[in-house]
Amino acid sequence: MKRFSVSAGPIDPDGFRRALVDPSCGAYVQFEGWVRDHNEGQQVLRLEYEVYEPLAVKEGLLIVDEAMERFEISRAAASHRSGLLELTDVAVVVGVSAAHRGPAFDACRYIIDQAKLRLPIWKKEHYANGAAEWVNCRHCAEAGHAHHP
Amino acid sequence: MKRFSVSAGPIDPDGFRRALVDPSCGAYVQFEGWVRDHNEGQQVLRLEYEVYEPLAVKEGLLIVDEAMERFEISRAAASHRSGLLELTDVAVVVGVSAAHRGPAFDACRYIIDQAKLRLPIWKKEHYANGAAEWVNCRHCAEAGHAHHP
Amino acid sequence: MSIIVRYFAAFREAAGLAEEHVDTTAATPAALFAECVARHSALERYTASLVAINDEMAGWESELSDGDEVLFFPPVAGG
Amino acid sequence: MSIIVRYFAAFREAAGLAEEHVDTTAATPAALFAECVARHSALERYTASLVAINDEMAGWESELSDGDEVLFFPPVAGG
Repeated sequence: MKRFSVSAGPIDPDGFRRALVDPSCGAYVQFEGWVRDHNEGQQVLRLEYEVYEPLAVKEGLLIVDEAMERFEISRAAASHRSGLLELTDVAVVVGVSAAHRGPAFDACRYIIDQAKLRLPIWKKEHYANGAAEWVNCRHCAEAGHAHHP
Repeated sequence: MKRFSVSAGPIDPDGFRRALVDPSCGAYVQFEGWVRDHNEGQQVLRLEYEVYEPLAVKEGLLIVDEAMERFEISRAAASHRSGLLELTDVAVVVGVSAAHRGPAFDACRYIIDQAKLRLPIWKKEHYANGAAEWVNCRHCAEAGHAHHP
Repeated sequence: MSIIVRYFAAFREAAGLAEEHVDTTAATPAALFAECVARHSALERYTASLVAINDEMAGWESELSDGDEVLFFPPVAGG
Repeated sequence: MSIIVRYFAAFREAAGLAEEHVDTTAATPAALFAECVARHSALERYTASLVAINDEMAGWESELSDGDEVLFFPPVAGG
């Protein structure tokens, strides 16, 4: 399995976890981002992800490699959707297998946190009132990283 | 789905996650404990879990309820195997869905940490050299909780 | 008073039995366990364990009552 | 020098185009973006964003070279 991929079709979370099974591992942690029905008080009907794939793949691989170096884990991978998604669809999946659970949790969280900050991926929410908006990552803005001047 | 159960047969991790899907949730974290092929330098062939079910179920439900109270999550459940398990079998699964990922990670970790400390479940490892041993939870002993006098 | 003692996993194998009915004046699980160790010396090597009374987790200094069922759990190792 | 500028997502919609070829004396992405905001005022409201040069993430004070392709990314929101 590729350590990071962008998927234009539905993500299969069970196939994903099966590819990370390892007999030397006692712990597996999987994170899934789901399309949820609300955001900031608005009722969300569906989402659209725009991905700049050349750089998303490069940066995604880098993030997974960083996790492999920083934590005592055996396998790690992540995949992110592009295109139109419906409610409860899997937008992103991250899986980490390790001998012990501490590093598996820490590495999984590291990968999703970094992915949200660094991957060139944008989300457009389509609302029940007919409007559609690009979602700003408020946390990123507050964190003040990489502001343009 | 029951919030906590003891399972005499194989755990189906994909069926487990499907039961926790919730359209109000943007995040899902699943922990799985797998039977791994080594422990403390010994080659492990298989495991046996003894579960004192009346109290394991009572305490397991309590742990999940504590997580629901402490963290902003929507759904949580856990299931633990009893009986004989082979390598890579799922020994325990914990799943948490939530609006946001922080509480989902924290609650999932809380549940598995508490489960390992508090559930009346014992593990016997069967080794390649023919021996079999009840595994002491070294961490618990070191933590010094609930020592008998 | 009359107490039912139950042993699990490594305790059961160390004691060589799963359950015994004992007459005791032990006021607490701690005192009761000390009596059990005196009868079954193989129990001695365990340094951390849990106790339950009548299917409720309990402290080692809880008060025992006539007819209680006391469960001695060796160090747990779920997951 | 000659630079290719590419806009993504909200930037593309704000600028009304995905790509433009510009002749500029801007030495850095920060200076170049200021010129872009002057041409496309709707870009102004964005307060945090990322920049890449030739498909490598870059800093706002990196040095631009003739022929570079500069990618302006609005605040990302993966997951």
